[in-house]
Amino acid sequence: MSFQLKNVSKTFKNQDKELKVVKDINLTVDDGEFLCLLGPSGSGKTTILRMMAGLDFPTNGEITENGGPVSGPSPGRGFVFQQYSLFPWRNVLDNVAFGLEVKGMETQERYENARNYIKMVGLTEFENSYPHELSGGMKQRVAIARALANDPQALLMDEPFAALDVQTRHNLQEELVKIWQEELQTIIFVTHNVDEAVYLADRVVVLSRLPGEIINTFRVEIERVRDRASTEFVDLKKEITDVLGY
Amino acid sequence: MSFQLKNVSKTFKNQDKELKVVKDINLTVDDGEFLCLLGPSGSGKTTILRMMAGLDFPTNGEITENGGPVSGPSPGRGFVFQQYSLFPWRNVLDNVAFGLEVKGMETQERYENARNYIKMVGLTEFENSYPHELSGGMKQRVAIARALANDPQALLMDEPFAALDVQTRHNLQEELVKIWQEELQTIIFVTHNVDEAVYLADRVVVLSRLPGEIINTFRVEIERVRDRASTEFVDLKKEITDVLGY
Amino acid sequence: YYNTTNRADDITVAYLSSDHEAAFMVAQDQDMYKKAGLNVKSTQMSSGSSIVSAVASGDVDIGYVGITPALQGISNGVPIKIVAAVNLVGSGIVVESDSNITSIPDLKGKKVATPGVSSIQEVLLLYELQKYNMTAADLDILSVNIFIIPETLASGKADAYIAYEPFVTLSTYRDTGRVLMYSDEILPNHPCCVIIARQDFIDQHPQDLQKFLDIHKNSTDYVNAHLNETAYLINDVMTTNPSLEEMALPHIIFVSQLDEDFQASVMNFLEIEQELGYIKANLTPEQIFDTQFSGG
Amino acid sequence: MALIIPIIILIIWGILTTYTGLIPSYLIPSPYAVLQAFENLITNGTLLTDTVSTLIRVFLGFMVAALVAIPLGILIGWFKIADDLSGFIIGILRPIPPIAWIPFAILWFGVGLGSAIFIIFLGSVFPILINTIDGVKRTDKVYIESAYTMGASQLQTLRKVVVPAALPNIITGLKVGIGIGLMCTVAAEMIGSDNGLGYLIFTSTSMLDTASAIVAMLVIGVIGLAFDYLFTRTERKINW
Amino acid sequence: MALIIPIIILIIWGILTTYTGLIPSYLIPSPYAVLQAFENLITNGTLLTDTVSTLIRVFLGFMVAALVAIPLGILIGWFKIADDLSGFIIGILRPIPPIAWIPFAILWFGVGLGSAIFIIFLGSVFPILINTIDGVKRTDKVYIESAYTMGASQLQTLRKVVVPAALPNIITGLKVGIGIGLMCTVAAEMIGSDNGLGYLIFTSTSMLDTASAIVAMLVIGVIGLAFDYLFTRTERKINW
Ligand SMILES: Nc1ncnc2c1ncn2[C@@H]1O[C@H](COP(=O)(O)OP(=O)(O)OP(=O)(O)O)[C@@H](O)[C@H]1O
Ligand SMILES: Nc1ncnc2c1ncn2[C@@H]1O[C@H](COP(=O)(O)OP(=O)(O)OP(=O)(O)O)[C@@H](O)[C@H]1O
Ligand SMILES: [Mg+2]
Ligand SMILES: [Mg+2]
Repeated sequence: MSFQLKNVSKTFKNQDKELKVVKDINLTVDDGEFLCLLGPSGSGKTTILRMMAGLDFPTNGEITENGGPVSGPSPGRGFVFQQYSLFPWRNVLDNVAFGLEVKGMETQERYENARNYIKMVGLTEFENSYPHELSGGMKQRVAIARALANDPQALLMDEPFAALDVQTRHNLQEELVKIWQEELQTIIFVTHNVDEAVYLADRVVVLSRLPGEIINTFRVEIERVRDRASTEFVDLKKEITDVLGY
Repeated sequence: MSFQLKNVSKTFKNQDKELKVVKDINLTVDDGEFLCLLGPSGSGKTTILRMMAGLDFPTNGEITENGGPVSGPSPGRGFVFQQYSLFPWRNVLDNVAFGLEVKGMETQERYENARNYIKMVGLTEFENSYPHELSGGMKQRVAIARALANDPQALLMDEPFAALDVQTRHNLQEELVKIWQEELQTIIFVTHNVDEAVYLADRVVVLSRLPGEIINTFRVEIERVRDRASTEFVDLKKEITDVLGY
Repeated sequence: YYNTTNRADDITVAYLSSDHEAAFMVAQDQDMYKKAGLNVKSTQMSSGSSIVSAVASGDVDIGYVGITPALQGISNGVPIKIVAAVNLVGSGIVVESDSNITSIPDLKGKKVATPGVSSIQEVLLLYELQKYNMTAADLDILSVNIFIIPETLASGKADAYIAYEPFVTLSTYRDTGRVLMYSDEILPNHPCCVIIARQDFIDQHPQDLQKFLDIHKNSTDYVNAHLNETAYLINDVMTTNPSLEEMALPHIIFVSQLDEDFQASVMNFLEIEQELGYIKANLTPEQIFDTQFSGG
Repeated sequence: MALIIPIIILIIWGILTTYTGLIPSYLIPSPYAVLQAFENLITNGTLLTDTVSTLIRVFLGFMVAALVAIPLGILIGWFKIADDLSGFIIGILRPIPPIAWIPFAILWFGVGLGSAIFIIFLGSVFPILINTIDGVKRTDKVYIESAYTMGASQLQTLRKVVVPAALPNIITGLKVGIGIGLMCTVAAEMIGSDNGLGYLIFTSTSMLDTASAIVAMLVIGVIGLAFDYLFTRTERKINW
Repeated sequence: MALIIPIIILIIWGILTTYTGLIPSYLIPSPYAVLQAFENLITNGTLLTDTVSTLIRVFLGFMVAALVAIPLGILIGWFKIADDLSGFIIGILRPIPPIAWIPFAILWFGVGLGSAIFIIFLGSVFPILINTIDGVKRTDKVYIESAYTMGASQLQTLRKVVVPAALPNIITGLKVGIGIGLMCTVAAEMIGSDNGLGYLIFTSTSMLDTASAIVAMLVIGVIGLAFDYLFTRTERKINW
C-alpha cells in the first residue's frame, strides 16, 4: 500500500485559540516501504499517523492511499496506539483475536493465529490475563500482537516499543523486520529512538518542532540484518542525532 | 529519606492462578541517593515502586522509610506513574498546582510555583490546555512537573521520560540532576534506557525476569556533569547492557 | 360568655374532591364560617382513608369522608366520631347503552368494575347479588380507580360498573352507557358521606364544632333548595361540568342530621360490611356517633 | 453487618409504637402487628399469589423496558441524528406520571395484564434509556478507533466494543429501572387487577389496615433487594 | 429537527381523533380540543398557578434529594463500611411505591407542602443515589492514587478528585432523578393540595376531561425537557 500526503496541514481549535500542529507535509510512502518518523515531543507525529489511518482529517491538503483518498479507518491499515488501547473486558487472547473475530474467522483458527503472535511478543503464559493484570510494557506488546495478527497491508505504529527493555525491544525489532520482509507491508513507525529508526527503516523522516514540518529525510541503505556496530550504522545514527539536536 | 526493603516478595492472585511477581528483594536506598531500576518488561519494577510509595503492599517482607514502616502514600514520596495520570478535568496549570493546592497554598503563590515547573518541562504555552489536548510526551512532562512542584523528599519515577525525544529527554535529565543536587531528594527511577541510567544514577539495580530478583548492582562513580562520550561512561553502559542481555 | 381557651385558632377540614361535599363548598363560598367567627382552613385529599389518617394524626380536625373509611377507622381504634351526616344514596350500576344486560342476573359472568374492595359501591353490589343468590364468584369484579371507571366501560373493557355520582350520570351524559339501577333501589336511603371529628377536638372545642355543624345544616338546606346554583358552584371549585352536575345532583340526597333513621341505616350498613368480613370489630352506636351536635 | 441499621430501625419502631404512646397504632402499627398481618396473609395464601402476580407483571414490564431501552439507548447514544430526532420527544414523555398514562393504557391494552405491564414499562424504561445513552456516549474513543482499525463494522463495533464499554452504566440503569418499575406497581395494579402487592397496598391502606400495607411494602422491598443483589453480582463479574 | 417526531405524532393523533372514528373523543381528545383546554386553562389562570406550585414542590423535593443523595452516595461509594451498612436498607426502601408512603408522609409532615416535598424526594433520591455510588466506585484508581501521593487528605481526594471524576454519572443521576420526581407529582399532590399539575391531571381525568389532563401532561413534559436541557448543558461544559 502506498501513501501520498500533499500539502497536509492540521489545525486544532480549542477554547479561544487555534493551534497549527502540522504544516505543509509532502510525503510519499511507497508500497512495501519501512518508514520511521522522528521528531520532538508534540511535533505532530501522532497527528500525522492518525490522519493516515483515517482517524482524523487534515485541515488542508490531501492524503491518498494507493491513489484513492483516505476516508476513514480500514483493516488494511493496522494501528498501534501510543496510549493503552486494549479492551479491558477481553483477555489477552481475545484482544489479539479481535480483528480475526470481526472478519468472521472460526474460533479455533483465530485462536491458533492469535497465539502465534502472542508467542512472538513473549506473552504465551499470559494469554488468559486481563489488561489490568499486565505491566505497561506487556500491554504494549499485546497491542503490537493485536495489530500484526490482523495482517494489514500497512502498519501505522506509534512508539510501539517505547516501554520495552532493550532486550525485548531488540527481539521485537528483529521479529518485525522478519515479518515485514515476508509480507512486505508498508510500515510507518514513530519512535524517539534513533538507534531503532536506523535499525528498522528504509527511510527516516525527521519533523521540526511545532508546527511539525519535515526538516530532513535520510535514506538508510544498510543491508539487513543490520549490524549496530558497523560504522555506517553508527555514523548515520550520529548524523540523525545531530539533526534532532539542531 | 532512606528506604529499606527486607525480603520483600509480592504475589498477585488472579482468577485461578497465583503469580509471584517480586521475590526476596533486599535493598537499602540511602537518603539523597539517586537509584535507577532496570529490568525486563514485566519484571516487577512498577510493583516495587508502588510498594515503596505505599500504594501496594508486600505479600512477604517489610518496607521501611527512615526506619518506620511504609503504611500508605504520603506527599513526602512523590510518584510519577507509568500510565497517564493527569486529572482530565483540570488544565495543565491546575494539574501541576494540585499538590500545592491541597497543602493550602494561596492561588497566586501556587500558580507562580507551578509555572516554574511547567516552564522547566517546556510547556508554558500549554498551561491552559487540558490533558486531552496534549500529546503523549507532553502529558508525561506535565506529570513530571506535577511531582516536582510538590517538592517531595523522595521521588519515585516510573519510566518518566519514555515517550520523549532525545533532545527533550536530555534536557530533562539535566534539569532533574540539577534539582536533585540542590534539594538532595532520594530518587528511585525506573527506566529501560541504559544510557539514561548511567547518566543519572548513583547506583543502578538490575532485576531479573519474572519473578523479579536483584541480579546485579552497579555503582556509578563518574563525576557529574557526566560526559556521555567518556570511556568510563561508555564502558559502564556496555557492561550493564551485557548483563541485561544475559 | 365564651371561654377563650375553648376556641380553636384554626379548624382544619379535609374533604374529598366530590360533589357529595357540596354543602361544604357552599358554606365556604358564602363565607359562612368567617361570618360565624370560625377560621376554617380546608384541604382536599384524594381518598377517604388518607383523610382518616390526616384526622388521626392531628393535622386535620374535621373530615368529610365516606361511611366505609369512617367505620373502618373507628373499628381500628382511631379516636374519631361521626358528628354529622352529609348525604344518602347517590351511587348506581351502569351498563353500556346498547347492552343486553337488563337485570342483575344478566351480570353473571360479566366484567364489573368497582372503585375498590370494601368501597360502599362494592358492598352495595355484593349485597344486591345476594338477593339473587349470587356471589362475587359469579362475576368478574375488577377494582378500578374511580376516575377511570367510566373509561373502562366506554372502551369496552368492562361490561358494567358501579360507582358514585357524578360517575354514574357521566356515562349517560356522554351517551356511553345507561343506568341499570340506582343505589336507592339496592338499599334504600343507605348512608354515604359523613363528617368525622377527632375525639380530643370534640372534647376541647365543642362550641366551635357546634357552630361548624350548624353551618353545615344551613348549607345543606341551601343545597337542597338551590340545586342549580350548587351545580355551578361545584363547577367552579372542581374542574367539572355544570350540566353534568345538574343532572347528577338530584340523585343525591343531602342531609345533615344524625337522626335515628340515619343511625339505623349506618348500623344496617355496618352489619352488611361485617358479614362481608370487611369490618371485624363489633361497634355500638355510642362508639360510632356523637349526637350532641346534630342529634336531629 | 448489613442488618445493623434495619435492626436499629426495628427496635426504635418497636419502642415507639409499643412502649411509648407517641405513635398510636392506628397510624403506624407495631412490628408485632405487622408480623401478625404477615402471618395472616401467609396463611390465607393471598401474599403468595400477590407476590407472584406482581413479580410476573414487574418482570414482564421490566423485560420489555430493557429490550426497548438498551437497543434504543445504544442507537441514540451512537447516532447523532437519532439523538437529535428523539431528544425532544423523550424529554417530554419521560417525566409524565404513570398514572396519567392510565387512560391510554386502558385504550391500548385494556384492563388487565397488558396495562399493568405498560405502566411498569413506563417506569423502568427511562432510567435504563438515559443510563444507556450516557454510557454509550462516554465510551472511550480509543476503543472505538481500535475496533475500526481492525476492520470492525459499525455494527460489530457497537456489539463488541460500545456495549461492553457501556455495560457498567447500563447495569446502573437496570438497577434504577427495576426500582422505579417496582415503584409503579401501585399505579399499575390500580387498573383492573384484583391481586398483586400494589393492589394489596392500595386496598389495605384504603381499609386503614396499615399493617398489611407495610407487609406489602416490605415484600416489594425484598424483591427490589433481590434484583439489586443480582445486578451487583453481574456487575462484579464483568467488572474489569 | 427535534420536532420531526412530535409533529408526526401530532398529525397521526389529529387524523385518528378527528377524521376517523377510530378513537372516540372521550378517550383521547383531538389536538384541537387539547388546544382549547389549554386556552381555557390559561385564561382562567389555573394553569399558571398549577405550574408554579408544581415547580416549587418538585424543585424543593429534588433539591433535598440531591443534597441528601450526592453526599450520601459519595460516602457509600467510598467507604466499604458505609456500603455494607446501608446496602440492605436502601435496597429495601428503594422500590417502595411513593403512594405507599402517604400515611407516613401525613404523620411526619402533615397535609401540605411538607408531604408533597417528601413524596417527590422519595422519587428523586434513589436514582441520584445509585448513580452517584456507582460513579464513585468506578473512579479510575490512578487519579485517587495520584491525589494521595501529592498529599491530598481523604476529604480533599473526595472533593477534588472523586467528585469531578464521578460527575458525569452524578449528572446522569440528576437527569433521571428529576424525571422520576416529576413522575411523582400526582402522588405528591394527592395529599392536601388543591393545585398543581398532578392535581390537575388527577381531577381532570376523574371528570373525564382528558383534554385538560393532556395539557397538564404536556406541561410536565416541558418542565422535564427544560431540566434535561439544563443538565445536558452542564454536562457538556464539564465534559472533559
Ligand atoms: N485534540 C487535540 N486538541 C488540541 N490540540 C491537540 C489535540 N491533539 C493534539 N494536539 C496538539 O497537537 C500537537 C501535536 O500532537 P501529537 O500528539 O501529534 O504530537 P506527537 O508528535 O505525537 O508528540 P509525542 O511524541 O509527545 O507523542 C501537540 O502540541 C498537542 O498539544
Ligand atoms: N493487578 C495485577 N494483577 C495480576 N498481576 C499483576 C498485577 N499487576 C502486575 N501484575 C503482574 O506483575 C508483573 C510485574 O508487573 P510490573 O508492572 O511490576 O512490571 P514492570 O517491571 O513495571 O514492567 P514494565 O517494564 O513492562 O512496566 C507482570 O507480570 C504483571 O503481569
Ligand atoms: Mg505522539
Ligand atoms: Mg512498569
